[in-house]
Amino acid sequence: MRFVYVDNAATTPMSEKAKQALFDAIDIFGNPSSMHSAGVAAFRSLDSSRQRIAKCLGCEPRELYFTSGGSESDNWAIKGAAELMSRMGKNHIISTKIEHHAVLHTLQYLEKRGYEVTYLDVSSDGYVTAEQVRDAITDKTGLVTVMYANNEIGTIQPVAEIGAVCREKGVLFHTDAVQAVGHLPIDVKKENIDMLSLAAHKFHGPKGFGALYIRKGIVLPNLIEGGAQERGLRAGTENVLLAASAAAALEDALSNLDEKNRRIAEMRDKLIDNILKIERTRLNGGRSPRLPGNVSICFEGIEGESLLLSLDLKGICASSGSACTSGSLDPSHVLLALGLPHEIAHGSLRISLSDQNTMEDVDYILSVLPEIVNRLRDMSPVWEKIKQEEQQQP
Amino acid sequence: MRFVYVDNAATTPMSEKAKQALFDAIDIFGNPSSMHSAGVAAFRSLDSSRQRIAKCLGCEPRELYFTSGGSESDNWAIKGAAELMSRMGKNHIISTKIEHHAVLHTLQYLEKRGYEVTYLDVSSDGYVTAEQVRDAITDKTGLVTVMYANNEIGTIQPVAEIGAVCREKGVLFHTDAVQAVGHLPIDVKKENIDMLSLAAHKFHGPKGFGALYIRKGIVLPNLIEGGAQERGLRAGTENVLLAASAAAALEDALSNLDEKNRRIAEMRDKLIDNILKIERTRLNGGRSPRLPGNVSICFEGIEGESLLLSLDLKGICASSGSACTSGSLDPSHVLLALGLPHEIAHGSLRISLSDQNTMEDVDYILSVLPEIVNRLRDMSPVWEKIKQEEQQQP
Amino acid sequence: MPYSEEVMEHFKNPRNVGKIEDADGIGEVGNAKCGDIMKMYIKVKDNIITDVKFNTYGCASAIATSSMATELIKGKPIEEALKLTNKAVVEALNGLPPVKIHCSVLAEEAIKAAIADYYRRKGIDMKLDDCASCEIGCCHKKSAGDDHQ
Amino acid sequence: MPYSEEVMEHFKNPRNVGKIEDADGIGEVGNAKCGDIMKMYIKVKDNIITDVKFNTYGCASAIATSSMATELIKGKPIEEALKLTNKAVVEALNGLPPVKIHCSVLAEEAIKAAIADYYRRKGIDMKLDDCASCEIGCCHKKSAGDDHQ
Ligand SMILES: Cc1ncc(COP(=O)(O)O)c(C=O)c1O
Ligand SMILES: Cc1ncc(COP(=O)(O)O)c(C=O)c1O
Repeated sequence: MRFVYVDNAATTPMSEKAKQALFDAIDIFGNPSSMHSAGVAAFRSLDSSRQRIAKCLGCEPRELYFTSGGSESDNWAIKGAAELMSRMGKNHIISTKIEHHAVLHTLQYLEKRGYEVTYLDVSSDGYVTAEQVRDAITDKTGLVTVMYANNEIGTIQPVAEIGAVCREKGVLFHTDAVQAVGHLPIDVKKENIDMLSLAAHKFHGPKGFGALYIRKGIVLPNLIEGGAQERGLRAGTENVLLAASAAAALEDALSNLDEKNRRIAEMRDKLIDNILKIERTRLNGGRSPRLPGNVSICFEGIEGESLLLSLDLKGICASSGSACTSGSLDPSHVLLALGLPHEIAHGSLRISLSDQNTMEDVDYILSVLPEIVNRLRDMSPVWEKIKQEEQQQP
Repeated sequence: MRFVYVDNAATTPMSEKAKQALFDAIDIFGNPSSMHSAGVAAFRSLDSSRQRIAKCLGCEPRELYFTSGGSESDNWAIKGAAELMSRMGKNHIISTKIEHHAVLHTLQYLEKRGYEVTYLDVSSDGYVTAEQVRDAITDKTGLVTVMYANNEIGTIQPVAEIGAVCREKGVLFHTDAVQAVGHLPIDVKKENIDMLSLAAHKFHGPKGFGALYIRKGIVLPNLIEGGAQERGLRAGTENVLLAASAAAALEDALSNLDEKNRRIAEMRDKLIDNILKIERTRLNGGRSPRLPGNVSICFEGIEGESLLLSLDLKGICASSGSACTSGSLDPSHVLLALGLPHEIAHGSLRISLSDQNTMEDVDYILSVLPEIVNRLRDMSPVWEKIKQEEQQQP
Repeated sequence: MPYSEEVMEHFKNPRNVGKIEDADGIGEVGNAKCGDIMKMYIKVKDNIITDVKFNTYGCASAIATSSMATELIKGKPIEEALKLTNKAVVEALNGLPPVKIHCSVLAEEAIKAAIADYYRRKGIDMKLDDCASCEIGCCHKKSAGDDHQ
Repeated sequence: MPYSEEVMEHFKNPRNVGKIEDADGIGEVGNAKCGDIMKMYIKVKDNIITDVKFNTYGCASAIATSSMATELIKGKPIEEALKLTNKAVVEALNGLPPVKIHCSVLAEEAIKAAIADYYRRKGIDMKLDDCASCEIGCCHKKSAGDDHQ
């Protein structure tokens, strides 16, 4: 059976470059804080990884702090900024209704501790505007955190404009760019970003490695206290091995990015156009600006999990909403934020493509999807009702 | 030139088993939270790693939470317990003066937030007693955190007894076992441990991976909020790859442990006995119970860093105090806690052996160390003074 | 926690899918808002459930539990069918992830609802347990399910 | 941050190690408690430092800065030696980690102390800068050093 992995928004297979870098670094085992030759070798490796990743983001190496992934970066940025804010007598944070749980749950944590959070609505196609941010800023606002691109519906937010508003108003601006780094050209300086979270496993790097860019001059309090690693801001013996792999992955992801993205978007558009031919389906999130690899569609009358497991039986790995929320039975908060009714939000399917996919994968998906949808609809009492209602209103 | 790595307390080279496990798992790339086959494969790998590590500690797999390392585990355990305590109106924590910075700096963070911390003194050979803990417990005490074995001087604390006191008094007991796991037989249940921190890179596993054991029934608040990973207590896509490597490393470290430790202790004792023949040297920390691989010695009249760099020039990687504290010029707080004067604490050398070392390594060290010590003492005005004073008092 | 092989088998090849046009009893439980609806059709003769079919909108475990529950009552006397617990369905499926236990409750409820309908049509009023599926079936977090196992 | 090659070279093969038995000036700065003591011996003829030796207790950079500092003043007129700054020593060594900058200050101080001793022996009183090494040399955290670069 054909194996088609199209759940790249959940995580990606490591690229050959990322694997090779890992193999090459496997014997660089010293502790970068040690003064002896083994330590110095590890320090140099780590330092070079930092330089390479920093270059990909347009920041200085010393503005880049390595973490264990996107969630840690988000927690650190937001909890740290909250502490900085409160020292200045500010307690208001602005975010959106479609953030990842790593951001949303951190904000809820802060709400329990007296912070006030404005969750901006998104338009029915999944966008916020810089004007909304401007209007929400008060003299109590200390932080704006808006994701770069959404993990479920692929919409890309106007980060540079939001950054400009924040800079003008003197408010810190953090962006969860976990879905964007390695997929879109990013320049933290040009885009007025104060803090940016990334995770290597979303761009064909290893899981368990991420970074937080913190603009020079912002002294973020630690999330993890201890040794003097990462300029004293993030304790813990550094992950030299995964840093090397992540650096290679990011450079590789960004090479020929335009060309790759054109190819990926072509696959995406073919999927969207053809899936929408199935009756009672709708695309979640606007068509543009949209991550080149994201297809998110709701199918009326069926439930997403049985759809994705049916696809899995055909060798196709996709997703229904975000993998990380699998602990919950709620339909995705992102789809609800678009204004979709619960019963429709339950029927969502996310296909997320990467450079490793081909047009054959797309054709294969399109060849099996309609019969799966039919089978599930045939046994669905909800679909039965929809059809009955259709017949009643001619 | 011979290369001798004897800085295993700072970090260890990965074992062949740990590397092999990593290579074997490199293509298990799914997100363990995903429902499709790639996700299930990742889930199973992660689950099996958890079972294997849990077995090594004597706990249930669901009591084991994966983290990014020892520092995160320590921060999480202590900050989390502090929050639990404060809900019960308690604000007093007991620890020791010789903890790692990951514990000490976390405690200082809490002190700034109104918690009270008692730092128990250690004896001149580096031990605390369960009686000291008992005497320090008040009705405000909610947490005791005492390290299992010290990273600088290798002393092993009476953890089981301290655990028994805490259990009797209804106080949470955390132990930073980063230096002990993989080196000593540990059974968290028999030793009355409520929470235990470990880091894979200290037992020939990968850097950037650790765990926190949390006894069933303790609902520790998150340090990292977000997705429902790790039973909802630690967000972030799981580090499937390093978990597999860490599990293999730990099993390997514990196989034939007694025999290995006998061999390592033999090397240690030969080093200690012979180094102490050099005039004006002293062993830091008691001889027993002591980590089998730890040699910590102060040399009067010379400074530790120049000693370790001189050794490095001979291909020997050792340490002066803890690598993690290299951001500071203070002599080690651990050595000061033993009652050593500053000028002597500055002259410390730590040699930490592992199973990968041989008696030839030991002999090589012993063959080059005396001349290095002599050379440094010859150019040391402090040594000059010591010698002058010696001559004045016949 | 992934599904057991039994769940996947009943999801792949669900037994008794469909409708019974001349059913003696029909039960529908669940709520599209919550992501699960189960509709059960039964045919009864001499107090024996001679045929049973289902239609389900929901996740894989909703489909698998529907399938397994219909298998467990087919050919059984009504009294026995009424005794079917969600626990028995879960066991027959070799376990369900905690977050999915509510599906088994829904299956139990659907059977009871179909039987109640059968009785109602015969003029007998039967009280359903008040462990109503919608209370536990909807929009719950992980731990909630645990209670039912 | 590891040491530069220059630092390692001067640590490996320090120049001018030793004592001058009939020195014209001896300066000792630092504090064993802080982990660094530097002792400098100078020989002066016609206002020129004809010979200089040092003894140092301290880390690799303390030894390397002592070595470099002695090299930089050897054969120079006293006035020029007095102008030697810690910065010049750091530059000659191609940089020092921030946490080690204090060593270069110590080296500057040691030279000044030796020259002051030389003047004192000649009956001339010379004021040392008040950037006293012990204030910045001891028990400092990383950032403190930065200020001196
Ligand atoms: C006793 C002890 N605790 C905690 C740590 C911190 O572990 P990590 O560097 O993996 O975060 C270390 C080692 O660095 C240690 O030796
Ligand atoms: C937008 C976004 N933010 C944060 C995260 C969390 O990243 P990680 O799982 O690496 O902690 C993810 C992915 O899971 C994500 O898609």
